[in-house]
Amino acid sequence: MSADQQRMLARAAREVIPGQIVNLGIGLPTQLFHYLPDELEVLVHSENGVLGCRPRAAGEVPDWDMIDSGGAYIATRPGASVFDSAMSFAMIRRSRVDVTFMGAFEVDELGNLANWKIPGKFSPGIGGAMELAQKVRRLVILCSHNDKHGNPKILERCRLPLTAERCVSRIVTDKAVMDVTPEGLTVVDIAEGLSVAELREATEAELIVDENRLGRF
Amino acid sequence: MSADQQRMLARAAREVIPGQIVNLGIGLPTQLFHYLPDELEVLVHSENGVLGCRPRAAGEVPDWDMIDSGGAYIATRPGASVFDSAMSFAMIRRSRVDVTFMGAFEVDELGNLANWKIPGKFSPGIGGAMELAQKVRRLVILCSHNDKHGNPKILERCRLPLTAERCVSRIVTDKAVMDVTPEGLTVVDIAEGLSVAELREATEAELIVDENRLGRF
Amino acid sequence: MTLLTHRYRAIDEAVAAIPDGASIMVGGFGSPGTPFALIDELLAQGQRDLTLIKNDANEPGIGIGKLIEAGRVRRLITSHIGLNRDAIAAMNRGELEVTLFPQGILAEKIRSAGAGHHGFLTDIGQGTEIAAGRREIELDGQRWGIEPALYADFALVHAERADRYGNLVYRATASNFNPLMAMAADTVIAQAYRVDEPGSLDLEAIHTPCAFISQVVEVARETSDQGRRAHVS
Amino acid sequence: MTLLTHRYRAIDEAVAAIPDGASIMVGGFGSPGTPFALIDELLAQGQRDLTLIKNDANEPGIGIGKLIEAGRVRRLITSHIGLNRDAIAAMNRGELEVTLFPQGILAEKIRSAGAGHHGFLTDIGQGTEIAAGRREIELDGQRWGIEPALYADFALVHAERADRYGNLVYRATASNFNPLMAMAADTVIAQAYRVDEPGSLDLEAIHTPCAFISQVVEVARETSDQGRRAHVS
Repeated sequence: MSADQQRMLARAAREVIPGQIVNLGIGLPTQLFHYLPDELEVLVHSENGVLGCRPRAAGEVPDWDMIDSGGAYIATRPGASVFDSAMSFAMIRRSRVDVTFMGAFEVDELGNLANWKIPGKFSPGIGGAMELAQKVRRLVILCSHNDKHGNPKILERCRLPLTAERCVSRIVTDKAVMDVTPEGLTVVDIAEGLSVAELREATEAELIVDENRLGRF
Repeated sequence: MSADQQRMLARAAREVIPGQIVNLGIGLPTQLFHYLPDELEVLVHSENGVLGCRPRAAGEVPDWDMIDSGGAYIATRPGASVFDSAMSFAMIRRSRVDVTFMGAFEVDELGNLANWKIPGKFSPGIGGAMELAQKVRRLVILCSHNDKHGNPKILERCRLPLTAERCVSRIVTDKAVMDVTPEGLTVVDIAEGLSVAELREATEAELIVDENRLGRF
Repeated sequence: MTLLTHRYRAIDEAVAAIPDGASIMVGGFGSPGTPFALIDELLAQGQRDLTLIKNDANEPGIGIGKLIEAGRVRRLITSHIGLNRDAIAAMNRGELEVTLFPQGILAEKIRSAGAGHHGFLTDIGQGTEIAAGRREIELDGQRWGIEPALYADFALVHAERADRYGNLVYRATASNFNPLMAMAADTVIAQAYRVDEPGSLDLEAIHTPCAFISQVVEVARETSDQGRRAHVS
Repeated sequence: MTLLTHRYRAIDEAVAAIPDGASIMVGGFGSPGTPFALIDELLAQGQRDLTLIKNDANEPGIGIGKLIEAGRVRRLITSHIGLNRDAIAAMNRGELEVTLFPQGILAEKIRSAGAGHHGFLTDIGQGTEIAAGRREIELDGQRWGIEPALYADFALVHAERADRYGNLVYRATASNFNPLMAMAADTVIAQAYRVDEPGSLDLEAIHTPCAFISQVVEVARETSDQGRRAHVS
């Protein structure tokens, strides 16, 4: 994992309040696992049917029946439960998950999210992302600020098929932490060593910045 | 219990095949319990959430958490399970109950059943009867042939609000066993000592009788 | 939702969150699974003008029978009240508005809300007075009744065991409507005979995961009306 | 339904009931809960032109991946096939018709059939291409999508333990779609690592009551693909 990613994860972990129920999407968000120590009393939900996941300890033998939704062999913490897929998505649709972290292809000023399909190139199915994005109490996006070609992922309007409309609360990237507000995307924190001008340059969406209130991470 | 009722119950018990799942309605049908010995491997379903009921043995201490849908304290046999009301009625609606026995206010030639409401006099709610009557694979009615005033309960057409349309397969009364067929009500068995003329006199519905094939019970 | 760390409460504090006029789902089929202690606390605190949703009306003098007798229930949504003559009398006097559904339909209306749906399509009751006036839709060449989901502000549920996050285990036929109501109501208060530390319950044996529970209280088995029924056979 | 006394069968006999062209629900989310032994038997027996309903396509070379590679699957109804490049390739070549639903919608379409309904009302996906063309209805001032129930001729499910009546207990995250499919299909074949006499399972710990099961077979843990996944992290 890169230093940027580690910095993003450490910042994202601060979004979690002890006692919450948290869902971690496939990819980078899954790694947040390692930033949530047992004493936080946080229960990690995975939509394949488990509440209270933790990463396997070093040397802990895998249990072939115990995976998370990304297919990794996991373990459980005290207070955990297992259940079927209907129960798992009932929790999601009833907004019993306090906060979900997800990756993104694109996010926009309105909080629209696209992270499941690139027409003609990538369409393996949406899995559980749509219901999580639409129904979670708080959706935090964890993604690189720009794609591998340097194109912005934080857009004025998403161009790819949406996962859900107006669903995102906060975006954590390697360059900034931004809130979706009625006024637009408001920058909360900016990466150490990055100027606001550089951030704007890397972003398609308009950014609202109050330099006096800007945090660093 | 009267001798007539005991004779009806013994006759009705012959409707059960070893290995079946059976539901027993409130009232007289519940007593069928005592006619289904353990070695039959029959599982009795009760819609409050148990499959595999048996009557409490003499002197067996009641378990306050274990009742049937009529409120009697019951026990369970090997192979029993307990579950919630949604699961219980899923079994019923998916026709996983092989045979149900129910009482009746009125039954008619078409197999229509009325057993839940007497407008202006009795309307405590339908409970689970409607779904059982509508969805069970085989519905056997167990009731007195005439009401306490001597009026027939086996009618040409039900006059009370229906529990379900065209749901009854067989009717067992103190006077006869009758099948609902496309041709009408066909008498299978007649009570010992009763003439066909007496049976017709006690019945509003037309009865099809083949004296050569008539059983006695 | 209440944080996991803040769910284990005193019974008076948990029930005090319920205002006058609330809609409340109450678990239980007859006595088993009825949250008698929570109901008694509600009786003591005095909330009124309540809408209750329960399979039945319990029996006279116990459970929600007490609330009905005390005139605290405006409306009851249920499947069968035949074992409570007082409830039937209150209904007949026009003091209690009673809405009746077939039992499995009532269960599924609650489950539908609990699953985050807004209703379901059914053929149950077609051709009977139960379906009279029910909205219908044609699909796949057949007419289906639309049964809307049934929501509530609160649910009071009873479990055998719990942990302080709110994981619940039910016993015998005391499950019935409890797990469905636990999913359906906005705020869910669970009582259990024993509330332990997280980790004390077997993973696979938990019936209601804690995600649905707002408050969990421990109640003494002895002070419950369980087993003190009028009707014993 | 099969009589309780006739449910415990040999695997070849149980699977032989499945004809060409059948629609078959298959339990499992990834490997856990996938009925590998039943799938291998189906592969060996040669049934073709199948419609499979499974959360995912397993991974290349295991589970339903084998059936897809062998050209035995005409259509797959699923939520995500991202871990099976062969299934994606077959889809892109037009050899495999793939119908995709959001995961929780797929689960509920199956559960709706299992509960004896014909569908449900949802707001999931409104405003996205997932809901394009979906029939809608207005209720309580809002538009709701109608998701019809999803039925199947057969279900193949995996359990940890069973009894010979077909009572099932699942383990860890091997539950997933299994209990839903067990309720939804007309004929349900369950495999379990251990099948005991009735009475051997705890009443309250049974996840799928035997009422839903047509056949139950015992399979050896060692011959299963469980734990022999390409993708281990």
